[in-house]
Amino acid sequence: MAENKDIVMKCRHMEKVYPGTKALDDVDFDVYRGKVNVLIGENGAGKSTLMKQIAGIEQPSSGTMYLEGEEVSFKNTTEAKAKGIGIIHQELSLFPNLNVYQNIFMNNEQKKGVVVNNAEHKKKTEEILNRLEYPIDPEALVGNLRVGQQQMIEIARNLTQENLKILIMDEPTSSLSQSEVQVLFKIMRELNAQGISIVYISHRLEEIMEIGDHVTILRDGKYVDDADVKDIDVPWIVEKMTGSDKSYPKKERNIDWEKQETVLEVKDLCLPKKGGGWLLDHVSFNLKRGEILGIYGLMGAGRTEIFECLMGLHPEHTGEVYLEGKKMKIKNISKQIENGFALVPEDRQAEGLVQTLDIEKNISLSSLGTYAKGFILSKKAEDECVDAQIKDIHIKVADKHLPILSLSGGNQQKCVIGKGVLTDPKILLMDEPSRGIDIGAKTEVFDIINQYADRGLSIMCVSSELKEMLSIATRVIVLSNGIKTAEFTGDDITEDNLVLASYKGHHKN
Amino acid sequence: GNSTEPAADDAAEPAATEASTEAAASDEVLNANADNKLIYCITPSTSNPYFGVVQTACQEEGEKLGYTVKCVSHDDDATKQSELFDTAISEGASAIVCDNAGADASIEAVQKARDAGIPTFLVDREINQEGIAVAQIVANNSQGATAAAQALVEATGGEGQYAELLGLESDTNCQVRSDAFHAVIDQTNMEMVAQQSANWDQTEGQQKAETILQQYPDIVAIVCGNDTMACGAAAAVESANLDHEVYIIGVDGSNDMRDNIKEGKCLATGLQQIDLITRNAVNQANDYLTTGSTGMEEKQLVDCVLINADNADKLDNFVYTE
Amino acid sequence: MNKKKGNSNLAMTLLKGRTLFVLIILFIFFSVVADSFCTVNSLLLVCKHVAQYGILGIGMTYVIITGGIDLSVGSVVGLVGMVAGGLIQEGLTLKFAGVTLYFSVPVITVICILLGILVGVINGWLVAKCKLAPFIVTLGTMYIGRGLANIRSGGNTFSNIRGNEALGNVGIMNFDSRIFAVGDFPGIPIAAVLFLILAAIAAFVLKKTPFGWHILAIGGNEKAARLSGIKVEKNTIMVYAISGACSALIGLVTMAQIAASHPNTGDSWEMNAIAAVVLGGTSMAGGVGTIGGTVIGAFVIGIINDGMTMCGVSEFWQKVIRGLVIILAVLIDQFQRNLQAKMALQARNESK
Amino acid sequence: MNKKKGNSNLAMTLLKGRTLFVLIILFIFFSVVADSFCTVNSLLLVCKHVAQYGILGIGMTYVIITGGIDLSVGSVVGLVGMVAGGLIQEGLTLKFAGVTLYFSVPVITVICILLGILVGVINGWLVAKCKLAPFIVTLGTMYIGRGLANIRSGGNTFSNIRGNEALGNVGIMNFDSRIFAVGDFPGIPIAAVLFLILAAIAAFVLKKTPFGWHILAIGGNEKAARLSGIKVEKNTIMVYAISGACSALIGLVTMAQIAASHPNTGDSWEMNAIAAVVLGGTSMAGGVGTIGGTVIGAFVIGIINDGMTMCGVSEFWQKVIRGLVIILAVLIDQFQRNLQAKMALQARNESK
Ligand SMILES: Nc1ncnc2c1ncn2[C@@H]1O[C@H](COP(=O)(O)OP(=O)(O)OP(=O)(O)O)[C@@H](O)[C@H]1O
Ligand SMILES: Nc1ncnc2c1ncn2[C@@H]1O[C@H](COP(=O)(O)OP(=O)(O)OP(=O)(O)O)[C@@H](O)[C@H]1O
Ligand SMILES: [Mg+2]
Ligand SMILES: [Mg+2]
Repeated sequence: MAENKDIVMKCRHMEKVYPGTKALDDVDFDVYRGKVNVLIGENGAGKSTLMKQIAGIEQPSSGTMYLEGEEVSFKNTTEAKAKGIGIIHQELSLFPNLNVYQNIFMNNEQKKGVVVNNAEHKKKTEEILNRLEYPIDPEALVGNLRVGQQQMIEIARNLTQENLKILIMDEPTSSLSQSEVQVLFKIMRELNAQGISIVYISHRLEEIMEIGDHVTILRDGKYVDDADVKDIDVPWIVEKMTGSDKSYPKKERNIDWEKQETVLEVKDLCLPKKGGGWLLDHVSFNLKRGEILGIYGLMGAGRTEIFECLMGLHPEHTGEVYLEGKKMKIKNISKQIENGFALVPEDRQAEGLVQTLDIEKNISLSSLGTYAKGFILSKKAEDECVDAQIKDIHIKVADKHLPILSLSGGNQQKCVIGKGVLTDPKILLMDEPSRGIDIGAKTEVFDIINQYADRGLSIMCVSSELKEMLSIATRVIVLSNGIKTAEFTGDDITEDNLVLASYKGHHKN
Repeated sequence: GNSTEPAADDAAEPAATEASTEAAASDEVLNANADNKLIYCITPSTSNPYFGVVQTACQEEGEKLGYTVKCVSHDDDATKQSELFDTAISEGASAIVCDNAGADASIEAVQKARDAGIPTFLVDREINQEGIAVAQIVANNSQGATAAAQALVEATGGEGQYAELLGLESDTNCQVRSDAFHAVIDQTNMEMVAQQSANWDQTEGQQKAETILQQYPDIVAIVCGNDTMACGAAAAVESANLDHEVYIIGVDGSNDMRDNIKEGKCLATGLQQIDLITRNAVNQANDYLTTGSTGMEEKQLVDCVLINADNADKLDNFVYTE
Repeated sequence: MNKKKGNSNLAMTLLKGRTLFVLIILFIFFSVVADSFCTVNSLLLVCKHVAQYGILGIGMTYVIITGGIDLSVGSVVGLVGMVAGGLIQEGLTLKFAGVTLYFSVPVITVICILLGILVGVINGWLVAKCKLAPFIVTLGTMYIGRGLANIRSGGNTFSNIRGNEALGNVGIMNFDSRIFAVGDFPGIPIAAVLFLILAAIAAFVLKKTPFGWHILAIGGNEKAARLSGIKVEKNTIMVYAISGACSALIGLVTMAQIAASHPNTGDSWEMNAIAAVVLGGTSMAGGVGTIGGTVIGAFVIGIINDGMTMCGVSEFWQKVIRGLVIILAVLIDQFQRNLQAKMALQARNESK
Repeated sequence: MNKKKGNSNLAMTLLKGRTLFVLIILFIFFSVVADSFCTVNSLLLVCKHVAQYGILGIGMTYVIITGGIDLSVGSVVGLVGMVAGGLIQEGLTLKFAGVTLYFSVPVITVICILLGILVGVINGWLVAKCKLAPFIVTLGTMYIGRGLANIRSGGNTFSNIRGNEALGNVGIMNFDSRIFAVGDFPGIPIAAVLFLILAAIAAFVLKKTPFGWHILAIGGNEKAARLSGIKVEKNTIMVYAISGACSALIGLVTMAQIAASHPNTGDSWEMNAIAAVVLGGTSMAGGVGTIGGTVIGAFVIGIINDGMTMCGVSEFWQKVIRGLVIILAVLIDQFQRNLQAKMALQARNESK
């Protein structure tokens, strides 16, 4: 760290105290010019907190920041923006009621006199989205877009900023799949070439090895180590992050799936698409007891829709569904939950958490009925279950009566999973369950999932991460453009096979 | 003595209450708190100056006689009135002067005061039961409305179409006045083509009148339940630019109406001598508390004075000076 | 160090009091200014008046917690009064059979509460199933209810509501009786007793039953609640039904208090109820709220009203002061919240 | 196939009309039932009355789009009327100098609009800076405003507002004049003209300027708006100030219409304004809304009111019908939204 010349921004002795936690404790952090600076750490390590100080969203309790050698402090995002710092937030912060170009140019309007220049907005929006190789109608309402698409918009917003010096990306790829990630990496390299520095946060370690230049590791709000990527490998990172050696769990299950009873059978599931065509085009599959069925596909392949159909959120779908051999009519979501389905939704802020309740209630919410004697809740029963769940899936909480938003993103995700598991379902539908969870926690979560599967729970799991698919699924179906293009079991589940199948549907039309 | 002796811990027992009412009708003198020298004056909202006069007259006259006067308003809400009576009772008022919130809905409140040994003097509006208030001094609404209606018939010659603006239909006065108007006007050839409630309100009066004039531009008269609505109607007539005269009458005798009459925009109104009525009530209250009797009947009607262009000058703030 | 901790504990307790703090100040103020204010009789009276806003406020708290609002409560009060008054005074005439039925007071009470629940169910159904904005739905039912209340009697008052022994419909006045009257003590007004019982039940249901937590969750994040398997529609309808039932009860109570039923009774009482709820710290955005807070809020409203009357404040100034107190109380509440958060932070850091 | 497409296009256009549809039905209905309804004069009158709810609705639309509500509009109307009336009739007496100042009408207009803005700024400041709930803040200022309006004159009416040539304060009645009167045509009421101009400006600002975008963004996701660097506080205050200014304008217009200023003017007009806004499709949750919708909503309210008066419907039934129409209109709106989504889906699938 001798050559100061390369450093755009220096943070020294950064501290941030929240009620109950010291999120940052004397952290030093450097941003190298024109490089991808990776910041990693477990959930709750303080990564987002550090970034919020740099982007002016929050003010540090103490510590100093130097931009180009000059001391700076930001009262709000506008001041940070003026100095050329942009941020892609970990939690989506878009305007669901406005359209794509309005979201992208919000507070950065191109004007003709006093009037906003929408023609210009549309043109530029199309340019940017084309650059991201992900065209979306600039007039589309953002609330109607899928999470993945929204993340693209969030990224696109920051690319319109002029005089950008530092771009902070807090888990930008958490709901993107391989191909979108590759495009994003390409753009990151272009930005680097223009001299723009990037701070990159992700829990996908392979990505870091691929794109990162310099790695800084945090643990429990403290600086641990930093190194150039070329000098290190994944196990080194994992060890520094967690203090021990961890990796994806190995599935070692010897069950003859042929003989297992079929829990769920779906035939010719179809769902018409608003924009024309089909979101799901005659998809058929089955699910055995105790099985973990992976669903892989590119962003927008229609994976979330399968879950939503099964939960009764799309009454307009067609097709037949058999539960334990009996044909079922999917009426509405609460009926489906009674039938033994549970969903871990994709967007935890909008669909997973009740922000006004505390941690305990967020975990027990779905299963409150089971703790009631007569009408009255048994505090003891509830406490026991919640405590067990917190321990089981290793949620890092100081006190379970704190507000849910005081948890780090990954720990919030674990609460949502815990809530689903506590309903004691027959079939657990998990949409990107590991979104934003660190490697250690991921291992734990998948361990749990495996345990539940062993006990006879059937699980369907959507994931955009290949490694994850490989390590947990006993069978994988691949969707592409709403069409089921392949189904793999056992050793056929390989990265190449999955990627290949995930493009097939796109070439058809 | 400051302490209050609520004589009515049995107020809940309707039968018992009724019985005590009969018994207490005339012999018992209600002067439990006479020493407190406190008069509670309970009126509708004083955002109508008419009721403002009740309060000021009560205040002036009361203070002249050495009383403290507390003025409060029930906003024409019988429940709130009941609460105000509660408050007056618990504060130990010597007497209550009240312009009530409903002929039926106020009976219970007055009864409560009676049970607590506090005499109530009703002004302006009566209640539908005798024997519980010490005095009910009211303007002769019916006579006032009749006089105004007669003036109208005289002006129109008893010919033509007319419209009526009613007050709040759940108010007793609204019905009494309307009945009196009709008793006179329906004897003639005049024909009512529209009848609408404008809730005693000036803006609503103006808008309703405007709409009615639109539909029946030939009407020769607008009959209004009170002066506020009449002023609204006058504004509507003025801006309608009609080629014939529209006669407007009201009841109350407010200064605004007086001015309108002087300018010829309105025809006549029946002045309710509310100032006089209130002063009478306060004096009778004083007599009653000191001597044990008002020396008058319970029901006292005070006649209205017809105000028209000839005598409008003599009216000021509901006081008519010959 | 220990002393300091004691101090900060005291300060924390004060801060947690929030609106209670305002209530106490108001209480002391009026006790000093109006000497008849702090007597048993006056206080019982205040309780009786508070019960009115309070019971309406209980139903309203539930509704506001789900993120809704119920503007129809005032007109349900009026409508129920007219229906009950009509049933007692005129009975129910079945034209085709040529008979007039008179119901006993318990039956009438049940009918009226059911009527309140019906209005609530309609509100809830329109809000939950048809996804209409609660404000506009209940604004509509407010107009309809008030119109019907007037139509019932053509704008007249029913004053003969004590009933008739012969017809077996006496007893509505019990809603205005007092209990536990011993010697000099005039007894506690039944409305106040009902209020406290209902408040206790409502507070218990909110915090100790699944139903309570479900409505807190619906208010916090409806979509997440739905995905958690909570029956959002059913719960929402229940909540409005509860509010309707509370209003119906107040309809009967006020009718007994004025011993008559007047069609305009309850006009704009919804505003007092809402003010009580919000003063009690319930968030208009939904998801946060307590019944205890509403009770305190109702007392604040009640004490200002009665206190100002006793002080002889003029009608117009009463309006101004009421407005100021409402704003000040929520301002203080907000300020305390911020301070409390700050102090908690400090305490934790010190202990670290 | 082509024919069918034409059909479905027509249906789509009808569906997109939403409340316009309700408006047209009401219009036809009243034209048939009340024969004098569909004449130039009547319609001009309706326009004049609509302008009242409409102009209040414009400010309210902005407020509701940010997710707030402004209950104080009605009392600002009353307060402004009293201040203006007082300034014309009594002037401003400076006791220390021993003089009484009389202002000309343009100056008074400016003073009144500034007063409206001041109330708005106070509302906005409490909402934005102190983070209080808009409902409760504006409820407070509603009481305060109404109280002050009454205190200004002690409850009396200022009826002498035409001014005096000698004092140079004539002209307030221009707010009730008509323009473009030619021959038989009585001219367009100035209120209606003001309404249309303001609506056009407001619609333009909402859709075509950064300020409009920003308030839509604040209503959609306040946190995100803040993170985008939008000055949430400043914009919120502006929005309430606009609403205050609109109310002040209506205060002057109404005062001219009734040729007097009465302290209770504007009582509960906020409800009509809110109803107009919601009927126009603006969401109470914020983030979604158009001025065009509000204009239509104001016309719906205006036409029901005037139409029913012309038909001679009784006061009580008017209330019931108004409530029903409000609920039905939002119900139809919601129904059309759903149907429209469904039809769009179908059309696309067919075309494939
Ligand atoms: N507003 C807040 N109030 C209280 N505690 C907070 C708040 N925000 C964050 N924290 C705490 O600060 C710590 C660091 O959180 P941070 O969001 O920075 O973690 P992170 O490294 O970004 O984790 P993840 O990978 O899960 O996003 C956590 O323990 C979290 O609980
Ligand atoms: N409301 C909508 N209107 C129009 N198109 C939509 C809508 N919702 C989804 N789509 C489209 O449907 C396709 C399937 O999306 P879906 O979200 O199901 O995919 P996914 O595999 O779950 O993706 P992700 O991983 O991003 O959730 C995409 O092409 C998307 O653009
Ligand atoms: Mg984070
Ligand atoms: Mg998905």
